[in-house]
Amino acid sequence: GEIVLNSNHSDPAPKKAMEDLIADFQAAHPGITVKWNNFDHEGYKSAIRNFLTADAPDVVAWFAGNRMEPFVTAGLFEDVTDVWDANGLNEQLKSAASAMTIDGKKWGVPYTYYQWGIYYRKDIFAEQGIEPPKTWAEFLAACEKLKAAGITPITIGTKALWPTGGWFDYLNLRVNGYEFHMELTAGKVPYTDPRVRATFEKWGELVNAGYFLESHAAIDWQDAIPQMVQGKAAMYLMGNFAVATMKDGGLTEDQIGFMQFPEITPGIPMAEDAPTDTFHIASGAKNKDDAKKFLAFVASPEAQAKMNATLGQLPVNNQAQKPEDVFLQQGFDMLSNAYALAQFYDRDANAEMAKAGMEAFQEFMVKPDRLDAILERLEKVRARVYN
Amino acid sequence: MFPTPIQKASPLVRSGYKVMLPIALFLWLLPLIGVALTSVRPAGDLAAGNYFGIPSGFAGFENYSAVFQNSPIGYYILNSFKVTIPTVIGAVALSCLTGFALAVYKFKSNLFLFFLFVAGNFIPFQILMVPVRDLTLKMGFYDTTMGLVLFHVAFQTGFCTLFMRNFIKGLPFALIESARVEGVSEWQIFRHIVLPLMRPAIAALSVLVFTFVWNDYFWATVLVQGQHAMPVTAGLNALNGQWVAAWHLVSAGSIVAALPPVAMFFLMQKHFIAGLTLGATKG
Amino acid sequence: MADVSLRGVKKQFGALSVIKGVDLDVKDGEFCVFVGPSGCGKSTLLRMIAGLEEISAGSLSIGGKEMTKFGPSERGVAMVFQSYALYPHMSVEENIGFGLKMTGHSKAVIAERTAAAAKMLQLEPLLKRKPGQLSGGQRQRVAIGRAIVRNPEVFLFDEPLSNLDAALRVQMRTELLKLHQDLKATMIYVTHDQVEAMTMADKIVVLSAGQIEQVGSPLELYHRPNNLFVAGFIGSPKMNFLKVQVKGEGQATTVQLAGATISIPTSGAALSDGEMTLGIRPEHIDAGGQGDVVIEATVKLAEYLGSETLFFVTLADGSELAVKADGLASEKPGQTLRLGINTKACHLFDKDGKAVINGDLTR
Amino acid sequence: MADVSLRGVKKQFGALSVIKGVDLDVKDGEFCVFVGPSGCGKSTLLRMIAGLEEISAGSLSIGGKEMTKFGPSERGVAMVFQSYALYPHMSVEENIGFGLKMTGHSKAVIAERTAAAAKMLQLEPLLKRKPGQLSGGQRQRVAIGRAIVRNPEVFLFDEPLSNLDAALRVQMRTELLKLHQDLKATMIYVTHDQVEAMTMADKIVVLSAGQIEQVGSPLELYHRPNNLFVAGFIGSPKMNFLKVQVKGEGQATTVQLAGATISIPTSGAALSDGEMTLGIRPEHIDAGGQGDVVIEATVKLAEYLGSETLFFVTLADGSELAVKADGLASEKPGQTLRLGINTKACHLFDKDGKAVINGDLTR
Amino acid sequence: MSNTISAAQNWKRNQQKLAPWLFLAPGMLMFLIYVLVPIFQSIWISFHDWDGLGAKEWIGLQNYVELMDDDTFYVSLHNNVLWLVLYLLSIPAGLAVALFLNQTVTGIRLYKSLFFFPFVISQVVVGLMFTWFYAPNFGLFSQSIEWLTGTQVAVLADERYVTYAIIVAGLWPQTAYCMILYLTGLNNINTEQVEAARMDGAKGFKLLWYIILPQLAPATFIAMVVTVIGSLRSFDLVSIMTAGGPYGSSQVLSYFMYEQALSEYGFRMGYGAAIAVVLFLIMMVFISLFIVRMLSQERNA
Ligand SMILES: Nc1ncnc2c1ncn2[C@@H]1O[C@H](COP(=O)(O)OP(=O)(O)OP(=O)(O)O)[C@@H](O)[C@H]1O
Ligand SMILES: Nc1ncnc2c1ncn2[C@@H]1O[C@H](COP(=O)(O)OP(=O)(O)OP(=O)(O)O)[C@@H](O)[C@H]1O
Ligand SMILES: [Mg+2]
Ligand SMILES: [Mg+2]
Repeated sequence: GEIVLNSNHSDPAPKKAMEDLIADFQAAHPGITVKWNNFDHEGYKSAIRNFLTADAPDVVAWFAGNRMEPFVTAGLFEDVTDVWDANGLNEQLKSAASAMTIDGKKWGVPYTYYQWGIYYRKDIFAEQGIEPPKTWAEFLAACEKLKAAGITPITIGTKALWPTGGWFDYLNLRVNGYEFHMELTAGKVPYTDPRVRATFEKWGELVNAGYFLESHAAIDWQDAIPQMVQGKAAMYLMGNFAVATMKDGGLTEDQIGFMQFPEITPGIPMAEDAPTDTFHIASGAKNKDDAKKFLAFVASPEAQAKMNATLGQLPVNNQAQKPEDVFLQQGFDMLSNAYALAQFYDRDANAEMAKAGMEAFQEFMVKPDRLDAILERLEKVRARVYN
Repeated sequence: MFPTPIQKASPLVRSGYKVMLPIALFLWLLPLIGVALTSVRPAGDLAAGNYFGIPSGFAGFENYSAVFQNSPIGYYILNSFKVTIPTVIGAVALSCLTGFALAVYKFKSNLFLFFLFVAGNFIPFQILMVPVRDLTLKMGFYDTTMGLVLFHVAFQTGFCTLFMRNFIKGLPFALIESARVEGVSEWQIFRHIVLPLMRPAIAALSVLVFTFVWNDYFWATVLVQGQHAMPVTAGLNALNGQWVAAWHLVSAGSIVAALPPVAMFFLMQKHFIAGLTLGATKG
Repeated sequence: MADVSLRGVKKQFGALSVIKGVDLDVKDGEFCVFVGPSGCGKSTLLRMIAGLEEISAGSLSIGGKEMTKFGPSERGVAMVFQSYALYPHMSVEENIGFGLKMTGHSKAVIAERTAAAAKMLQLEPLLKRKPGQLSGGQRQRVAIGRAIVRNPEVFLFDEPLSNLDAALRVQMRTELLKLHQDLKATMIYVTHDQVEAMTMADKIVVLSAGQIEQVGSPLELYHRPNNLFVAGFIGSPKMNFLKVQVKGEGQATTVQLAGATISIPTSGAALSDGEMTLGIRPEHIDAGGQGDVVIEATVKLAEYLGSETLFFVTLADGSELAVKADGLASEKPGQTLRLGINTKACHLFDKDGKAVINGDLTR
Repeated sequence: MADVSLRGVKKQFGALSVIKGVDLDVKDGEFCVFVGPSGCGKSTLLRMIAGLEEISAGSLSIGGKEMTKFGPSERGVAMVFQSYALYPHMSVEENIGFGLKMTGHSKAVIAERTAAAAKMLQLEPLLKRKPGQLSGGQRQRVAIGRAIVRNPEVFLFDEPLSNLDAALRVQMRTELLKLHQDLKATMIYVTHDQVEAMTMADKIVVLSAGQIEQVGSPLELYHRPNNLFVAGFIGSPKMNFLKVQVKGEGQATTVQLAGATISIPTSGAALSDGEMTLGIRPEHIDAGGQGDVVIEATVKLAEYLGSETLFFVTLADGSELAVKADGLASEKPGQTLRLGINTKACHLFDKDGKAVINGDLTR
Repeated sequence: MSNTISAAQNWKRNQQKLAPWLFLAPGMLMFLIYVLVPIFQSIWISFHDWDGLGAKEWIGLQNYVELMDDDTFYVSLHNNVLWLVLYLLSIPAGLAVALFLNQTVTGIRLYKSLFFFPFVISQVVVGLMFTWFYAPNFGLFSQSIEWLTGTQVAVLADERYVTYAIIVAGLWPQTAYCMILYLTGLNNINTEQVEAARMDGAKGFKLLWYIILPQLAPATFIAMVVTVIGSLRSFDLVSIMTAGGPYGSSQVLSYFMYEQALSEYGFRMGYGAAIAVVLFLIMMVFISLFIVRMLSQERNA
């Protein structure tokens, strides 16, 4: 039969990965053809709502965690627990299992994720005699030293808002721990809680000291990279995809270093951000049987290995072949040892909340003195959204 | 004539004016010139911080071919044409009919209907957004050029009706009466007498609607999501997300997207301005 | 048979009553001209005959057939508009043939009739031109050609010459009259030009405020106006009107004017004594002092036009008169004129403005 | 002193030469009228005097002062435009006072002069109205008021009455003349209406194709036109022109016309024999057969206007003539008329169109 | 005579009554479906809670109540007023440019077209151009500011300047539009009135103020209409240049509504509709003014 697949792989590398994946799947299942509708990355996020209700395809690409929750509660995704059970995925995809589970059922399969962390200019660190910091104190000291040398310690571009989410996630994970972070993003804790304030206070230390790139609100995340390339900035908290852009900008592998976000509150186990991309079956699918075959195929170690090699990301399947890339290997090691994985602020929190939250983070990074007002506003949104 | 013709001024003022003209134009079009320059800049210039100096070389060919090869902009432009051309035809055709009806016949609700069309022109799109999107979804035209065409036709009909009606009102009514006395039916009057005389209005409206619809961004984002139906304005914004920091590509893409309406404007300038300035000069 | 007959025809525009009950018979083949001041309803009446305006009340028949409810295309009338209303995008040929084409005539018939009309109107060399390339007079002819091809029994014209310059107007006037002789069709013609009305009409209809004031031949109206309105409207310069005291005396009635007594034959009309209006045309007063009665007057203003001289004079009792004299008359303002009045040229109107005595030089 | 004097004035629009050298003196207080066919340059000449068009060559002086290079507001002239050019957004009062306001007069002065002008022109009840609420004649008066308040020495009018209807035109004509008498200012007036020119002018300037054809008083132009152009232009219906053979004979010259011989006194003019043009006005031919020479003619067309009858007749040799007769003349087409020609009314023009003999009835 | 009239005759006689409706039908229908009915639907939806997926839930005025308590709403409203007021600057600016260009020298036609150019370009492109123009570090504007004052300003990232910066981008094409309206207006000015004024001694600014401007009133009116409507419709530029940022400080109602109803983080259709209704009501004030004026014109005509 034919399965219709809607996805958001419009950038060149993901597009290539998908083309290969579909070709391989059709080779493995000669009876099945895949009709693939590829969407613009941003547009897809609203498009999915339309096609799921109006003219449902069989398989859709989406994201794990809270991001899939509205579709699950609206009954638009199909329960695929049987696919997990039948293919031993509970074991193989263990690291992402919790992110795919709602009400004890599995609602899709993950096929890729990637690590977040701090990328830095190795050569500059060496020049300034800085060791990659492991603790908050060391981190502050490193920043101070860089700043004194006329280098912006941390580059960032917050125009698209989401890069601020990374900072909040990590600060909150390190200050208050994974459980608190998940409760907060699930709307169970008020933003006026002193623990949230503590997180912001740590952030404020960086902001007030002027460690962030000055006009960050005007630029996109890519625009922040030339600062690093030109040696005007030294560190960048980003997802692994940033490496490619850095290399494009002219940095060599030797110049780029990767480190885990340093510890803040001692003793709190280190959790990481690792956004996971997934495939789901629409509940309105016409060809669910073949769609399940597709999901099973995507979950397989071979398919994941090949796909992620093209994507430059990490396979979720722990049986898959490890990547060769040094940064991915570092990430693989870090994530394998992580206490837990968060999906990212805008995937863990409800969409409305995420929007308000990230706007607030941006505002905080520009006007840290408005913290009280910001937190109150967030709390107002939380109270409304989660009721 | 006001101001006093420069020919009557002193030679000093006259030559001063002639010098001022190009300078003023240069300043006025500075953003555009900047973008045009950037679009032919080698990528290296940007990295080197040479954003608005003299380009180190001419990379127009590379940049523009890169835009077409590495992005679906060609496809977007095709989509834009697929939306724009049927809209122009549809809106102009419908408004010829409505304009004729409102200009030629006396009936009670005539003015009311006319003002309904006029008012429709000025309402904020946002008030239509949710229901129109819903309607388009239900009809299965969501994410198709057809969905955009239908909406644009309906909406532009309002503006075009205003224009057409006033234009036909300006035609000598005796033409129509004369034909009536000759035994010509109402449809024949429309078809054989009024329609041929509306050619200038049709031309003006076509150019105008073409530009409006080509430049539409809002509805393109509301009614279309996927690449396969996305017109170039929305596409350009999507590409802008992709090409961050690649200003030479963004610039080239912008210029490519702007080209068709600009060409249209320069080819049909008279009609374009006639359409825009409708009503601006008479009481 | 294509006589046009209106019975109690009225027209309302909303609350505004524009035609207030018109009875009129235009005979077959007659050339009938509507005149009247601007806004009196000439065009409206014509358009009602054409079917372009609905008839609010009353009835219209053409050629004996009741037409009140018919649309313009069913009445067998043709209309020539003031603006000619030529279709600017069609050639002369197409303009002339358009009506026939739309009403489903065959190509052959169209070609034949167009050719005939073009020949009659000397339009042959112009057939391929567009209206924009024609002179005013040529356009006028095309408009007539368009009317002719349909062989209408009634032609309607609404000020067809008013857009032409004076010389051309005179020429087209003659052409129209010739056309009327050739076609022998009924023609109804609206104009505000007196000379046109006087020279073209078999019958003039004088309208005022939506009503007919008088119907008659041009010279009838000139010499025997029914009332003050018609008397004042026809003729230029206007007839002089003077308030006078009237006294009957046998076969004549005497009028006191600035000391002089004018005795006007009553021709059998019975009239009561008292105040009346005496009317006399400027051209019927002799500035040379020849006439039944002679009155002295002082020149207030003189206009020497070369071909004639117009005197505006004051009588002994202060009343004012216009007098048309020969171009050689050269009296200056302040000088005295001896005015000769021909009693046969005097009109008398009663208090309601009705003519009681129409002095008529032709009788 | 506000005489206007033009010396060798020329105007070029690019390559087009519109005024080709005009010399003209308008005396202080004179009423001077420009006439001429459309496009001959009347408006252009007037606008050059006003300062609205630059003078390409030549010089202009007003009141003896050289004004060629001065701007329109510095020449002490006022102009009334054909469209009146009232400012539609200002009340009558503001319209009239605007010029004073612009030239920095005090409120009191403006109020006073506006009131005076309004009184003179009977505009007082209308002062608060906008031009849109005025009738044609009232607008005309406001336009004049706007000119008056500035106490100009020269008034310029460009066809000021052409937008009015006939009756109003006659009335405004009189008002303008009265104004001229009251103000005693120099007035230069453009019109295409002959009656206006004849009745209003002290001096008529006949222009043709950018050049002056003749300057003179109205009756001078009517009786003694310098050339064919002026003879044909002044007078309506037009002067009859007939090609004739001329032969000198002592104190007179004889002309052969349709078999008859007309002997015209030369009054001392030396003229050679041969073909010439005989001119005689329709009103100078007597349809009753009275005259120095009598010719028989056949009526081709007759227009009975009541006050007069126009005959278009054919002579024995086929030449055509227009004849103006009394309103009672009732000959029908085809009938024969005996035309009496007064030799004193005959004009002779040579091959170049120059008048050689101007028969003049007034002499 | 028979009493029955044939169908053909019947049609012939009544076609003038029926024809307008037949001519109107297709256009009217489209307009009804896509423009008129949706207005009422939107108002209806604004009384509901609806995420576009499930069923609508009637919540009465709650959306409006929430709106009254929403900071972003007030920011948007404030910005809308800014837009409205500042956008009107395009009218005098357009007039100034028009006066500057209203000459007949060689090549002036081309100059006029080139000055008009910005209006022809899509607002998306205008937005991108100005983003580039304003870009910190390298944008022409930032460079000039740095050269002038010594400090950089990232105008699009600064809540103090961002709205002004976007409005400036909007003024660019709008001024061109007003310019063309005025050029046409100037072209159609009654020359005799200007000449009369010159004879009356009016010159320069006085002439402009007392005679020219009043005559340009129709052009000014149209310019007002399109400018006011345009300012309230401002969506494209905000969307392209800042997406309402930084942190919502350049938000305007039209974009706010879109964001609430359709963006990635939104899908609050009811709330969005409520914003749209507010925007619609504001706009209706201006539309009514416009219609009333047009109506009186029609009546006079
Ligand atoms: N469609 C209409 N609606 C209302 N009133 C009208 C209409 N048409 C004409 N009138 C009025 O009817 C009256 C007669 O108009 P009509 O055009 O018949 O006059 P007219 O005698 O032809 O005048 P003119 O010599 O100026 O052409 C006028 O007062 C006019 O204002
Ligand atoms: N601004 C101009 N540019 C070029 N030619 C012009 C201009 N103004 C007038 N003309 C030409 O100059 C000639 C004289 O024009 P003018 O208006 O003076 O004629 P007129 O005698 O007033 O005619 P009318 O009786 O029609 O008003 C015409 O041929 C006209 O076309
Ligand atoms: Mg009329
Ligand atoms: Mg003129």
